[in-house]
Amino acid sequence: MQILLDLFYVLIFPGFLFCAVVGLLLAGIDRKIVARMQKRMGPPIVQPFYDFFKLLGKETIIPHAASRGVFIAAPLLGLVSLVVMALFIPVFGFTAFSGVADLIVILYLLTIPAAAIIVGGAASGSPYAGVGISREMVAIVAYELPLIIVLLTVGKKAALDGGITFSFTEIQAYQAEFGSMLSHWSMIPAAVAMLLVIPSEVGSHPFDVAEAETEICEGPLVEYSGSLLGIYKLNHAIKMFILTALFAALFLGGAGSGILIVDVLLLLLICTVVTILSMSLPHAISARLKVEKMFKFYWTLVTVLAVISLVLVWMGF
Amino acid sequence: MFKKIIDNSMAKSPWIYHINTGSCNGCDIELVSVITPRYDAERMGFKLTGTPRHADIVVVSGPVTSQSKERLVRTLAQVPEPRVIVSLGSCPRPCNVFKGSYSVEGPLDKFCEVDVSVAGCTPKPEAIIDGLALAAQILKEKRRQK
Amino acid sequence: MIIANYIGAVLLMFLGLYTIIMKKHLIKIVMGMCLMDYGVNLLIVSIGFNPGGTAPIFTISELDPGAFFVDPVPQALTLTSIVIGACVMAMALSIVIKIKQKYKTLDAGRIRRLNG
Amino acid sequence: MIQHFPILSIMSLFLGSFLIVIFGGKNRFIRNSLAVLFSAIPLVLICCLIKPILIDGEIFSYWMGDWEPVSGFAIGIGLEVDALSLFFALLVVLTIFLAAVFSLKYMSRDDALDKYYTLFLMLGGGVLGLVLSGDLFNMYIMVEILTFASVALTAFRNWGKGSLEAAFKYLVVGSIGSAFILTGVILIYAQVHTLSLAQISALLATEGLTPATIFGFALLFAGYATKAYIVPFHPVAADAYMTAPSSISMVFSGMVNKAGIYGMIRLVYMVFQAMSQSAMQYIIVILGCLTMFIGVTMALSQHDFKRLLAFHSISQIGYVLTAVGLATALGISGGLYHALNHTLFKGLLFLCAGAVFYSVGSTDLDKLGGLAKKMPQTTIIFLIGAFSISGLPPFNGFMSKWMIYQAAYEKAALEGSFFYALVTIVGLLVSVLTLASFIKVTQSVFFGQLAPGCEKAKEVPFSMRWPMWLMAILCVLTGLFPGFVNRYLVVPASAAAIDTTGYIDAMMGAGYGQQLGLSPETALSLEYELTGYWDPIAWLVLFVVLLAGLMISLGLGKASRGPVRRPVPADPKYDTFFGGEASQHSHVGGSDLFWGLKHNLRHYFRFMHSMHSGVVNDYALWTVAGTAVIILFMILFL
Repeated sequence: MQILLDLFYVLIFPGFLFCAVVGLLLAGIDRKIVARMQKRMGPPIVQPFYDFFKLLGKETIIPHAASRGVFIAAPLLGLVSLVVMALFIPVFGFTAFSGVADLIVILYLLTIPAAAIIVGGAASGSPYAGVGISREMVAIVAYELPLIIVLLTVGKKAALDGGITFSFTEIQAYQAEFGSMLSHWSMIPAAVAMLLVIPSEVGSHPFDVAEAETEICEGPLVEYSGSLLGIYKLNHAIKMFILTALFAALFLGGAGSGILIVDVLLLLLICTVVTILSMSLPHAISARLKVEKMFKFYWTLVTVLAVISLVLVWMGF
Repeated sequence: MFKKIIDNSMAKSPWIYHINTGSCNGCDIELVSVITPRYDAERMGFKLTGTPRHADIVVVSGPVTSQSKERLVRTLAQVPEPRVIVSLGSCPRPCNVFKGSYSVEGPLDKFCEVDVSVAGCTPKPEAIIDGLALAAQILKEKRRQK
Repeated sequence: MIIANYIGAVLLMFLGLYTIIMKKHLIKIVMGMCLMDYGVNLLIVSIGFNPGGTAPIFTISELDPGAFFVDPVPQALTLTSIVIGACVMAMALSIVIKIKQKYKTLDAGRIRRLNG
Repeated sequence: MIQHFPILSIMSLFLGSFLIVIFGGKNRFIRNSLAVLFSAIPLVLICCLIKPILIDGEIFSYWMGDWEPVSGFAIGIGLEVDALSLFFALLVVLTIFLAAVFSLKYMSRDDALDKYYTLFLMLGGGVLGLVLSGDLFNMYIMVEILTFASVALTAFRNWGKGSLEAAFKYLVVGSIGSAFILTGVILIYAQVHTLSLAQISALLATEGLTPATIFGFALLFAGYATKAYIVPFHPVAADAYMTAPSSISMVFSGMVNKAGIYGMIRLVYMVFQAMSQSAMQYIIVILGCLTMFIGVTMALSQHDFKRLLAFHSISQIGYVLTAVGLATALGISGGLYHALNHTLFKGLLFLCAGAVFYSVGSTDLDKLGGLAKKMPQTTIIFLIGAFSISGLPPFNGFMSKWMIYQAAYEKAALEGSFFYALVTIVGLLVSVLTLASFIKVTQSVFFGQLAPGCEKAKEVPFSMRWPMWLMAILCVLTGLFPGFVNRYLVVPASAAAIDTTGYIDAMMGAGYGQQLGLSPETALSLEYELTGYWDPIAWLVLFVVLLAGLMISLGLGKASRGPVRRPVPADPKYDTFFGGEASQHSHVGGSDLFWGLKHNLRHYFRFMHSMHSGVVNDYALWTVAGTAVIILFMILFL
């Protein structure tokens, strides 16, 4: 019975099916909102589903220069780690598997999908992919610094007796008791920093230096086609959900209503709002940054925001 | 059912790769205007991609010059099946005013099977959208026949 | 008297370090290493020295609680250290010879293919 | 019988080296079998000691020639094996054995191999003697032996680029370090008139630290730091690891710098018992952070495979040092765990570099490329090693780094010190940079287009592959079963590191410490509570379930789509997309990667490049200056 329940967790509810559907929907909402902001009609909200299923029906070409095994395994690896992450991130009071992972684990798991893109791109043997993975790696280094600081800030803030915690359960418990993190003014800079980190972690528009289709032919994905490309697109969508849900868990958590369905709907609402704020808005209003500008942006402005929060929290505010 | 979903998705998410084989740039500008807010082809799922590996519809503009012939053939080969080839403007098929030039190898039909031809010098954006929509339907048919 | 030993030992060590750091000639650098070794050896024997003590050579019958002799342990340590020093010198000089054959120079400033 | 095992294992390595001198010159078979035999004996002997020492918690003391202490004074030379010693000894014998096996084929194209194995076994004997010794001067002798052997082995391939100059630099800096150790030993001897570690520890604890002992301690600390190659003593390590044969580089990073770390742990925790002072913690943590940051940033700008790995070695030692310097139970455990992991994955990576060198003949990142198609197994092994060192879960590097971050951040909360919070941030950042530089290697050696000159590359023979596979499997196992490793290896070793009284009593007779007025309880408790969760097994099960599900769904998907076809040669469809041009060799090499990062940090990189000038005088200067700073700091604040 327990095994069946676990399988249900893994494959259906917080796991694969749920986060795939929600992720694709979020991607659709993002595209629609951006289109509306640019006074366009925009594609239907289910457009990412069409894209994904179409890619499943296309031919998959594996070029000569590619290392076949790694080329095929890389997108699957990214997908698996994303689904695993979805199981660890709490939906208010509910977690599928509690007590098996914490903030630092999530931080490292988040690098796996990016590493999957990089390794897959490298394995495809294209020079465009070479440039792309170089940019992707610089992007990772750029956003990882503020992300680390934000997570440590939350870990310090959520501990009750002057200690620290990395556990999601305790972070939720803290927010249930003292109100969500966002209601503490010292955490607001960290929240803003996190909002700025999300688009580059997802690879959304102003920060999609790695997949710049107009300059380097989609970068690491240049040689991917068919279902493998579809899995990458799915990864991209799931990542949107994971990161917005992470934001919700870190900054807008709490006890929730106690009814799972209501909690999930609330989470979806938060995810949508965060998506619009952190991804659609920058996408619609700004052009793609150059990679060195992006690096500078994250290591100066965003890091400073995160550090302000960290210092405030350490001073006891 | 799975198969049917895929078939239907084919027509609703055609991604375009654009090859210029010596065009005067007129058609290219018109193609770009198709995805601007005024005409907004994205509402039908059209999207410009950066690599032939991702493409469903290949849009070829310009008479096929001897310089671009080899590149055209190679790039077309790299597009995964099922694929649809659209000739844009008057140049690719009848070679327009460039016919007979020493450097024109056209027409495009010599190198591949053209599914849709949008005529005009340059074609209006509405015509291009019409042609692309037709191409999307052909894509679905090709998928179904396979 | 013994203080002169200490001063001498420290001077030798610093002279050795100075030579290693400032001199660009490889042979001189090896000489600096030697000097440093000698300084340390001098320090060791000086530490074991008791003014007025006899040599620490006794048979069991001669050994009585009142015997006053220099500490034998540092002398043993010095011997070991000298042997090691000699080995290291031999190794250093043989490497210097090979470097001369290969690089055609003994200038430390030019023997820097591995950098950065 | 079993109490003779430590000395026998040391002696078998030295004996093997002498026997190879005598018998190994003529016959290849005798030489190889002697080398493998005499590196396998210590492995067996040390493994026999696991049960009594690591599990039952005994401490073995062994007086050479039965010269036991007379009226509370250690007059003989002693071996003392506690769990900490045995932990490092296990790393040593494992590394020695695997490196010996790997060498059989890897070195088979060189001549004068009897000298190679002689020096090789001598190096192993030196390190093993160092970690098992209970005598301060004996430790110095072993340091000298290992320095001597490593210098000779660095210069072994003297036809290679720069191996002679690397050996010379190594020798100069190494002998400065050895001279500092010897001076320190003799200064301590002048104060306490004994060389036994246990007795020094007892006497210093009762008499307290005088300026002279602090001076001696600082010299010893700096000397062993030179052997561990922490910043600023590190540039020679990069040169030596790069130019030595790969099997030797593995030995260097697997055990020689661990010997330095062992010496430092032994000194600061046990002999001088200085870790309770916050000044001592600060200097070790600062040195550790500098080491890991400078190491990893230097690695980012390298364009030689082995030199890059060498700088990573330095950087990972920084992690170990930082963790050890935190002086909390979790910190020591994390540090020792990381030392174990570092031996495994760095040995693995050096062996991969060796395999690449064996089949291509170069380790220059700009000349290699696309080897994944020629050497698939090596590629997989390399990826395991690279993911382990970058700390991706569920590999072993993650586990130890995770413990280190928690220890550092907990320490920060415990002391209310913002400094340790910064240490945590630096640690996490360095981990990302590590990933970055391994991406660079992955791209420029194994993936991308096949470089000209690599066409003839073949997979390495089985005798080279199985040590690599063994280490790769160990990497995965130590990552998957951290509870087991912690319980049987790491926690006993960290308990031994702080159990001074037990160590003294085992050597000098029970109750020796109390007679001198030492209190029996240890300074730290080993009970620690993790502030987070991580259960690799649950994760692995999920992973397998998901992967299986995905495979099945992909298989179902195939039915509707037709199979994924194998590439057909000469069909342009399967060529790399070049914007329509014909496929040609256009590989993005290692030094072209990470432009944005390098551009933004160009001043830093330029400064670092000029610091690592390659001139031996400069390196000697960094060594002396670093020592001077350490001495000054300790005299002022200790």
